[in-house]
Amino acid sequence: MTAPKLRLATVWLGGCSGCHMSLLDLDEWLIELAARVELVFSPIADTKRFPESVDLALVEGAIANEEHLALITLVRRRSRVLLSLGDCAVTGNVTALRNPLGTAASILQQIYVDHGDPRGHVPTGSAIVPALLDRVLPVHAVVPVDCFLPGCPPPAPRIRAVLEALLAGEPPPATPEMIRFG
Amino acid sequence: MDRTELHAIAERELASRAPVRIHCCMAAGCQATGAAELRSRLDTALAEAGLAGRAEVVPVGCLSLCGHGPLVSIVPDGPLYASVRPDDAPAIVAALQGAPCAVRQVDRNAPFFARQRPVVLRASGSFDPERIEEYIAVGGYQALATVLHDLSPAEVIEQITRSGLRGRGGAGYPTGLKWATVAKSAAPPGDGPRKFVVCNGDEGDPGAFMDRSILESNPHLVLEGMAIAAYAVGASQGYLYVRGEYPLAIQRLTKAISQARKYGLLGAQIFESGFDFRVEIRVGAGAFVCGEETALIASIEGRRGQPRPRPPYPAESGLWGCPTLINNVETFANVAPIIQHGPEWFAAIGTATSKGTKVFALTGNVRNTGLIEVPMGMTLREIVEELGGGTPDGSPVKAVQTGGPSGGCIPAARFDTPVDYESLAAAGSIMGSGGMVVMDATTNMVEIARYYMEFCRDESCGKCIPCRVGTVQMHRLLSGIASGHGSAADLAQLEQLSQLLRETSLCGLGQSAPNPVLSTLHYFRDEYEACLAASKDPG
Amino acid sequence: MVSPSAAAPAQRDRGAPPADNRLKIVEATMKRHQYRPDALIEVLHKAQELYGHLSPELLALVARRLHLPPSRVYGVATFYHFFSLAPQGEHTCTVCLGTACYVKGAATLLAALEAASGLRAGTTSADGRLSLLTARCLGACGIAPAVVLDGTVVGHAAVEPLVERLRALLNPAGA
Amino acid sequence: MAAKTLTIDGTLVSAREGESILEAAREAGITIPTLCHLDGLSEVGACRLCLVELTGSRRLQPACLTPVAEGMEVRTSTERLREHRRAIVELLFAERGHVCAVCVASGACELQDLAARLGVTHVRYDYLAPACTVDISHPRFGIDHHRCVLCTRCVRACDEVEGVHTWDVAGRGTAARVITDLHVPWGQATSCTSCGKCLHACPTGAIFQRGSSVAELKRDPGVIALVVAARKERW
Repeated sequence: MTAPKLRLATVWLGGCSGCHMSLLDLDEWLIELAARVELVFSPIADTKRFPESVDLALVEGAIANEEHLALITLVRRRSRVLLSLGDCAVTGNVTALRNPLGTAASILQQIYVDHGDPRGHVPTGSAIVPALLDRVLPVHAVVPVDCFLPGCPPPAPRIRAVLEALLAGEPPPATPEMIRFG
Repeated sequence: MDRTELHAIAERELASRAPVRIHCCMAAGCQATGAAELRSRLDTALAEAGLAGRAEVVPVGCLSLCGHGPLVSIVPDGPLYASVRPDDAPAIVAALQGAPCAVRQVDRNAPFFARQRPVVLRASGSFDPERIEEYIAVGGYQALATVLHDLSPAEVIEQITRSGLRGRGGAGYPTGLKWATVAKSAAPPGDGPRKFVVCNGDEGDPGAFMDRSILESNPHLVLEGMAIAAYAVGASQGYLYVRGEYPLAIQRLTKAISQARKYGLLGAQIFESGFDFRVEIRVGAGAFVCGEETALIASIEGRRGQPRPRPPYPAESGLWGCPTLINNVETFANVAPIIQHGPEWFAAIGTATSKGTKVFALTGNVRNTGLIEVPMGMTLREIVEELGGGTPDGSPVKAVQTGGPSGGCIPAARFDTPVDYESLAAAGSIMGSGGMVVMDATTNMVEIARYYMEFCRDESCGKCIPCRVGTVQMHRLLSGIASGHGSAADLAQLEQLSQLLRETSLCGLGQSAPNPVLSTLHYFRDEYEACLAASKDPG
Repeated sequence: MVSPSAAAPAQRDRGAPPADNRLKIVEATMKRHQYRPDALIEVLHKAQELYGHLSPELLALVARRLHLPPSRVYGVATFYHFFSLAPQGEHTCTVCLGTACYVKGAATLLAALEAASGLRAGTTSADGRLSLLTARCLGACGIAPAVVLDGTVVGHAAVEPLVERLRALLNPAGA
Repeated sequence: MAAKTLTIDGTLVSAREGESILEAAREAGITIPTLCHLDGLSEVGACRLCLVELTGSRRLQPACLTPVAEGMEVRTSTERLREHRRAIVELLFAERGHVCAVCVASGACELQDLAARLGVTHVRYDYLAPACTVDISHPRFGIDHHRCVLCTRCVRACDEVEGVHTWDVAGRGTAARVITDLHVPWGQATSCTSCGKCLHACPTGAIFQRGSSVAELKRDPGVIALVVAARKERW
């Protein structure tokens, strides 16, 4: 009898999806991975709702809007181990470059009016785009995070090293080679 | 100038005095409540009453009870008037001739006065600090004369060592030992003065005004102490660094230096000895960190007041790389009395490890606000409750803060702590320069910790990373907790940063910046936890 | 404020304007210190006392005369809180935020003054009439809370009388 | 000059009198992290990364400024020191805007290296995210204050090696900024000789060559020590 498959989720918040691309760069190892995990939630899977009882959640991206905030709270509640994957999740990174510019309202004003069309206006009213938070935050500033893998994006071999350790129930390697911002 | 001449000046001065003196306090506190106008009204009232010659109005230094100024004292043996309005002048003058007087009087036998032991402040409030003759009349410059005539530099240092005097700036380093180090340190070759004496008058602790008061009330006492120190360590040039916030002190010191020079008490060949000593004033420009001695040196050199790691200590390599003695105002003010009355007399005051007296600025929520000088070893309870008279509305005192942003808050339960260097440190605070702020139940201790951290954040020079950024982070955490947005994790981080700043900051500012946090966490943790319990963002 | 560079040509005229004298005093201060670089802070004190603030022209002049790199003069001038590189208001109101004043309500006092003046602490009104400032500790703790209005210390300061005095200062006619 | 024998992390090390612990350790192959130190420049002891434990001393001492002494026992990498160093590096990352992903110095940055070596996987503190300026008024160089760590290596290189003192620090605390001349745009700083020593001295991507893109920065911090050494040879 084989061990039950580990329930894996990958989450895409305020980021460019580069970390997910890097994950896909694992090429044939993904087939090996598929044999050991069940992908229960991911932008590359079809599920729309974040399921219960997730063993490992890989989170790409920073917390930049209301939707991210709601999702990460749910992810945290339903996941045993949460990994911040890549610089946006770990530091805010490029997504957080807007922080020095001020609050969400002030930034929208600058983008749409001041530096855009002086006769324009800030789009309001529709519920299509989630409201921006005043400050972009790294994931651990919002919910507790169990491990961190920086990099923009983290190269595929580093993602693999972390996953292999976590699948084996060990702490991920913390050698200098594993830590590289940017 | 020699000793005979000094005595002659003193006698002339005493002979010229009117039999009755109306001492009108002209220290900064009383000036701010109308002392200048009062003084001129007293002069007018005296003239109108035809008492000129029989009585005189004398502007004097601090009369101690600053919170109830303007203060007027009738000498000899007359009453002490408090909260005097200019309109009270005629009544005070009339009282000299026996008329009943309704002006508020203060009992000189009250504990606030009776329990003080003035050494440094002995002559404050009894003469006009702007006239050197008055200082000479109360025995001024006699210690310097004695030293130059009768003692070798080594003997002076030996006397200071025997007295047990320790630095009054806060850390309590033995003064005699510091002097001996500077005396022994070889001056580098070069032209001009190669050893220096610096008086640290950059009294930066908020809630402290001992040095201001001493400099305003008795500037010559400090100059005399500096001159004796210079003789002892072999320096010929001194700098007196005074806060820019103290214009009156600067003005009086400037006057005092020029008067002393005129009499040959400063300058070349003092008391016709081979000893030369010149003093220059350097005015601080608003940087708390300049109280740290290496930052002070940088500032005197005209640089950004940034500290540098020690060793080497200034005693070996200070101003322009030369051996430099740096003592605080009150330390220098203790020197002449020690020489005059002997080290044994001094050592008999105080405790086994902390000799002499300490001047405190007693402020905050306390009935008797003012400047006090008490023997070391008096308990906080005696100071706050007996001298201070408790809180104005009689409610219980909650804590007393000593040592400013580098110190801590001691709760009422620990008020049996005696004021000496070791006991205050054991209670989680420091002696500091002498600020003592009384707090009652209305004071929120988390808020006080936040207040001090804001101070340190704004005063951090920015040179070393732990202090520069750590104070910002600690202030954010404290603001969050105080405003009901804190978590248990924030509290843990606060403690982690406290440890970091203590152990890794470059200078005393950063190393001691966590003290108000740690002492309030220690004694008033319940107040932090109450903030967390009320938190809107439980972690 | 007349900048030193603007004042310099006037030096040659007879019946020189006050600005000319100010420059002479700055020069005399530097001379008294034998143009020693360590006199920098003393010289900046004097210059600020005369001009109210330290303009770039003034700083450049001091740097040249004391043989100091301009960046060092600028570094010193911006390190110390006393020095101001921007002109101060005609009137200044400085609230002491020392501990003694703080436990006696200085923060409330400051908030009331901010509300009454419409200024944030540390700023000057657009018309240049008033600067609302804070001090670390004036050492006037005995009469806390203390406020300095145009150089005069006000002890035991209370909100309403202070706001009144501020109004009177700004509208001497009682307008 | 007399030799001194001391122990560093349990290893017996022989050092020249007057040498710093940092130098002695390096010769013995023991790396102590630094940031404000640069070979050829004076020491300021400001970054506090090279703090070490000395037997018999309660205080931690900066290795860069502490001379070796006979019989000294030095510990350079205890858990306490490693934790403090991580915290200091994290404080720096939180102070301004260090975004390695878009930085010219990525791959050649001492701050980035420190994070990796010290095991800084994330920053515990709030990012302060101040709005900083970028000055590209100089024809060859630029400075992005988001990336400045206030190590003052540029200030010292300019003053001590080039000898013109174009750079200094203005303001204080976390509001301090390196400036050129009277805080004029760099391109208008008449004292600047455009020698580029500040560029070589900068540990991060704060000072950069114009026109270089992400991870393209070319510089050689060793140049400063070379110039200083070469200057001692007079003809």
